[in-house]
Amino acid sequence: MSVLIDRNTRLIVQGITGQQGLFHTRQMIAYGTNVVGGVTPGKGGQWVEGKPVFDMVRTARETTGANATVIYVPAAGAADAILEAIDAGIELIVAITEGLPIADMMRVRRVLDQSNSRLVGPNCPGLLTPGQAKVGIMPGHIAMPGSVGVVSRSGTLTYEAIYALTQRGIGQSSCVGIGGDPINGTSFIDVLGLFEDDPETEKIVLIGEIGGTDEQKAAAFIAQRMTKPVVAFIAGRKAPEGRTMGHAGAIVESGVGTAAEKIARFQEVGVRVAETPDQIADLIAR
Amino acid sequence: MSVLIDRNTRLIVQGITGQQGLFHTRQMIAYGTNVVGGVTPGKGGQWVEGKPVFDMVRTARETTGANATVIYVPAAGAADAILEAIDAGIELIVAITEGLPIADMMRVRRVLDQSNSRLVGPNCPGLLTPGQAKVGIMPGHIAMPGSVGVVSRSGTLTYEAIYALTQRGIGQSSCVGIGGDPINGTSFIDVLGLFEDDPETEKIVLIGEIGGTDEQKAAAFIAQRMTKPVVAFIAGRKAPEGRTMGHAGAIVESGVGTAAEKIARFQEVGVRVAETPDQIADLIAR
Amino acid sequence: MNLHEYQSKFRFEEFGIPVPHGKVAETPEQARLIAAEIGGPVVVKAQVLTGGRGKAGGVKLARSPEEAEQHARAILGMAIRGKIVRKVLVDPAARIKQEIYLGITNDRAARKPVLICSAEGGMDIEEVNRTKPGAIIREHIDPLLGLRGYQINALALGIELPYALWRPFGKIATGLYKCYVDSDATLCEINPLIITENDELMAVDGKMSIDDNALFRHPDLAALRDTSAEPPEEIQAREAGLSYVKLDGQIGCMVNGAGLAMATMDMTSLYGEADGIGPANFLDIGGGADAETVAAALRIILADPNVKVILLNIFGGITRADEVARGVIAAFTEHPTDIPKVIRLVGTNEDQGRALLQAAALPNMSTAMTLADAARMAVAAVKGA
Amino acid sequence: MNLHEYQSKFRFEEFGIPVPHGKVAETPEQARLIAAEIGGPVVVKAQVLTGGRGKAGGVKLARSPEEAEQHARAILGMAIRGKIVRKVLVDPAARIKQEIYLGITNDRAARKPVLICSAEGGMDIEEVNRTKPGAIIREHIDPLLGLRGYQINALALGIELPYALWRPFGKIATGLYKCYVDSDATLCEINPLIITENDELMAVDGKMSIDDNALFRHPDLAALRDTSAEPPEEIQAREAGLSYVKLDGQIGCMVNGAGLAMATMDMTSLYGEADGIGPANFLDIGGGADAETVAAALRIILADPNVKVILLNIFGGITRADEVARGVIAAFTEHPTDIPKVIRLVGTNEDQGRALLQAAALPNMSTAMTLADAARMAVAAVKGA
Repeated sequence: MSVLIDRNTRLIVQGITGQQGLFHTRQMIAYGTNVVGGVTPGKGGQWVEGKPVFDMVRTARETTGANATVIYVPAAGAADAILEAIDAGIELIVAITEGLPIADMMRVRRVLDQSNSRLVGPNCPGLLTPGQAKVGIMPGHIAMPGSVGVVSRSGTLTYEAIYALTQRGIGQSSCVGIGGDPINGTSFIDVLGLFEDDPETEKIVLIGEIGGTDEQKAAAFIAQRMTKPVVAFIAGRKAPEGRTMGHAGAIVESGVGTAAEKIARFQEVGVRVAETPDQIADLIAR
Repeated sequence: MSVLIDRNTRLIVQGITGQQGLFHTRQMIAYGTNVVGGVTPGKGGQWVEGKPVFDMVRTARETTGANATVIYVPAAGAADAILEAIDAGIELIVAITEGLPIADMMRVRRVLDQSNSRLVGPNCPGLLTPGQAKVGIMPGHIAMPGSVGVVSRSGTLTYEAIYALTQRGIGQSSCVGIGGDPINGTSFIDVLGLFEDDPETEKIVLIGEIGGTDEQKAAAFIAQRMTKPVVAFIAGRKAPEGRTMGHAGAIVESGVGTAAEKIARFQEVGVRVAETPDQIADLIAR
Repeated sequence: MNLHEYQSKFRFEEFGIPVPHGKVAETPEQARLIAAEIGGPVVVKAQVLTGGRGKAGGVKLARSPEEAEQHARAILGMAIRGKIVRKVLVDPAARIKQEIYLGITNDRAARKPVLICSAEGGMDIEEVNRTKPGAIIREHIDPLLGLRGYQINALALGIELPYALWRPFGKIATGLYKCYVDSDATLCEINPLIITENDELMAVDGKMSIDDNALFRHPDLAALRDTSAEPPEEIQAREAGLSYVKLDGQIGCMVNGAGLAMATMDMTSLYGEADGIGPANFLDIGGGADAETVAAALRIILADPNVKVILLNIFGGITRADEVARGVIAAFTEHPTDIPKVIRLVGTNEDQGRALLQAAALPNMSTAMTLADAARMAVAAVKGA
Repeated sequence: MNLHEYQSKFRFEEFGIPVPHGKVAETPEQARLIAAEIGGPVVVKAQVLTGGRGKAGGVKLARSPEEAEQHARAILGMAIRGKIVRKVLVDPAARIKQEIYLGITNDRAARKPVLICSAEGGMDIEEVNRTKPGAIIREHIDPLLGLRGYQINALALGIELPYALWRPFGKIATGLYKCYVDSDATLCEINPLIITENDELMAVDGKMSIDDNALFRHPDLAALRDTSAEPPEEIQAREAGLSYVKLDGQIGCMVNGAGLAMATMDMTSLYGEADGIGPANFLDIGGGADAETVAAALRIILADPNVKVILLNIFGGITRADEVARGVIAAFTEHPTDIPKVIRLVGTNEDQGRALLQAAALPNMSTAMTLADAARMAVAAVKGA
């Protein structure tokens, strides 16, 4: 068991012929991920790493029966790539691309909410179910199969946590990077719910950051719904006061989002909060 | 019993202080409709015919508990009025206004499809449940309570049919004018389904026109779902060939929509089709 | 409202669509000067709001300014499907490698705009639809989301467009959709969109229809209306806010509501057919017509010399019967006539309406209670006239 | 990216929002000439990308051109919150009856733009939010549907705007939203939007922030960037595509990923705090950084005289460890230095990366396997330096 992806996931790669897309397609295949094809408009009919390339997600899905896609296209075209995947009815969309304009993501999110697709990201490292499949850019060799679910807003910090767990011999059920953008497809709550329902996941690591209110919502959700223990880490305790977007922004955000506030909320609901990334593994091991 | 409206309907009037809005508010109240208030931006706080006027649908609904609205605002503002009613969560929206730009209605329809509201119209005469309530502009005194459901794309032609039924002593359960615009909120099929499920409706009159494919879809629906007898009338048998919108339009419409075609489809599924409006009542009486 | 080819193409150009840089001539001499300015072969094209222009000889290639003048002389004043040609467009002739069709219209069943594309451009797209439906590619557009890049790719793939042309094709499709939205169009059509011998795309012919209901927010487009080939009664009717179609019969019909007007037409045809009697027109005075509108409608009907009898069929809903009665009285007071009038007035305020008509005591007026009666009386009155 | 007041207001005007017709001066003399041209009282306003301008004396009323010149002389060159004033805006002084606040920003929790309005304009809206939250009206906008008329009515009602001003207010709100969308803004703010003594609305102060991620499609807005008051290392960092914030400590940090960079900052603070040691900067080299980007990052760190130790913390995901190693080697080959370097390199291609670093044998380099070790080693190196 695992969440979101496993060895039965049939993955296509949007942007498969680009530099990043190609590099990570090789890495994903090498890890054992069932990559069934790729999409690059205008390059349909080519073959990459033994996989067929299509011009459109629609045809790729029809031909390969893909149920997941990973997006490596540049920021300017990423929103369109996500919308194309939604339109083609792909169930799981993982967008690695960073730097999407926020206006694009507001529109994408609006469409997503009325669809049957799940988006993970953008600006995320993707998903890893150790020993089964990886979708995205996580370095697979730092993970090992086990029963800890990892969910994170940060990319590289996720690897820290996985690495530390693995070094202590603690395996992971699935690792989910939800991305750090202000508007994304999948929230902490969504993934916590999946882990709660996944019989193979016993404990959960949640890695948050300053800014926004996703961690606070996660704390409320944990109090209400979660039976499995959660260990959290929040990056940015020592961050200098950020440059605000302006006054209206400050009102909307209502001054929330400091590390101290998020840590306090987690502690209030019984979540143990690590002081350093290394401690995450210590707290899980206890 | 009845469909869509009855004596418990709590109606507000959007555009209540306009000439048409005011005239028909009086008519609706005189008929016994439970008008609970009206909306005209900038005129909140006034009273019209003993009913409070609000600046916004949102506040009107909160204050009066309205569950239906009828819209008399001019075409330029009608789409906004419908969207406002959807946004305020009004269950039943009846838009009398004619001449809405088709682009506005495409957007409205898109929003409507994701809402919990039903729109009847635009460019329709509204609804009449004889002896209980009228919403819109139908002349109430031509109708009488009974068991024939009337649904029509045409305004005044609906009155013809009701008038003829009443003159023969045949009463109506509810009369629904769905409007003749190319894109509207409620179709023949929607209303046929409501009549089929309404225990008080025993027979149904359907009045169609040339153009579009709504009647053909209704015929298919009748064949599949309806147990109650339906009598139809189609206006425009002798219409000269319409001026087409252009070639692409002709492809989309695929040459469908002649009176002959619609009549044939109805007859194929056992619907009796009247040759003249007067015959409608004859066929119902049989 | 339909735009001329030249109006459509000039507007397309505002949205970044490449078009030939031609000009409009109203005289043969102007055509010669434009051809000389362009240099090289030109096409002289009748500007007329109807189809079948090519078959009627309204489109001619000219190799010299003199030839352009000759063609313009032949084409100007020509009648194509009853419409007189008053302008020609003189375009530089394009060297065509392939002809594509690209159009946007509303799909009322899908309730969305639809982009239609075909590699079989240049010919009648309805014909293509009949004979090779597979050659037509459709992409429905979410009106809230607009045309997306991947949809353009789908069209380009569908017509097997060379990849090198995807980018310019995408700009044209995007421009056409923006033109469609910004113009409140019901049709924007490029036929043909050509691939030139230099592998460039160009909109060689264009057509636009604008939603009449949206013209209020497009005064610039409303000003483009060409009424020179329209019957004057139709212009009058539109200006008075009436929906009017001229027919061949003798019974001048004035009805409120399109459905009732059609039924009235159907009924007079039904009862009169055997005697060659029928409606002289379709005339819908609309939902909220007041006395002035009704008077305008009567003036238009009375201007038709074929009309032997007038049939007024009003079922009062939003139009109150007393208002209609006042309009009828005002119109007949303005244009007194002995022509037989059959009036049927029911619905809201019908009693007041009938009382007003009775009091006015118009000559040769009879009243009916049902549409069937009214139609029969009108047919009988034509026979008796 | 933030725009100056004058840039924001000039852009607002393009979207039909009435603004005072002022001009920008870079010298006191220019200010005098502009004031003379305007005639009557003017306001001289420091153009600087920070708040607190009024309290710092950066906004002054002048009754004559001479007074305007004097004020400009005082304001130009002034430092406001560390930013030097290089331009003033000279605006005609408005006669104010009421001050309103009107702004649009993104509500990330709601995932929608939100229009914010308050009758308590002219003052700090955050202050209003704290003290009188009820005085703030919010309307969320569906990004696919845009701002609707009834939402504007809701704002006008909420601030009890006189009905006569609803129409012009609606035009301003619509224009502001269009400006927001067309500019890919994250903030468009009018504060105050005034009602003049003649009962007209006017945007007297304005502020815009543009989404940096969307600047690629707005070259006109990108060109408005004013870097005159920015630290040069931040300009360099931005041009190299790096996210960089200068801090007070001694450990120059180069990290991939914002979260890891923050954690690295947190850890060096944690271990160094007791000895007054901490990070010299926040520096995220981003997801796909190549050798060139890494070299640029190192140059920026080395330019900071406070830096005693460099801490590289790279966890290879999309950035491959061998690429990073090449970048590090290239940068230190370009700028050879004896400064202690603590390097932690794990993740994708980590073995190749470490092999390259070993082969390069950089002076004074040590490597760590965990972040904790790396932070401790960096702190120790500062103490030993």
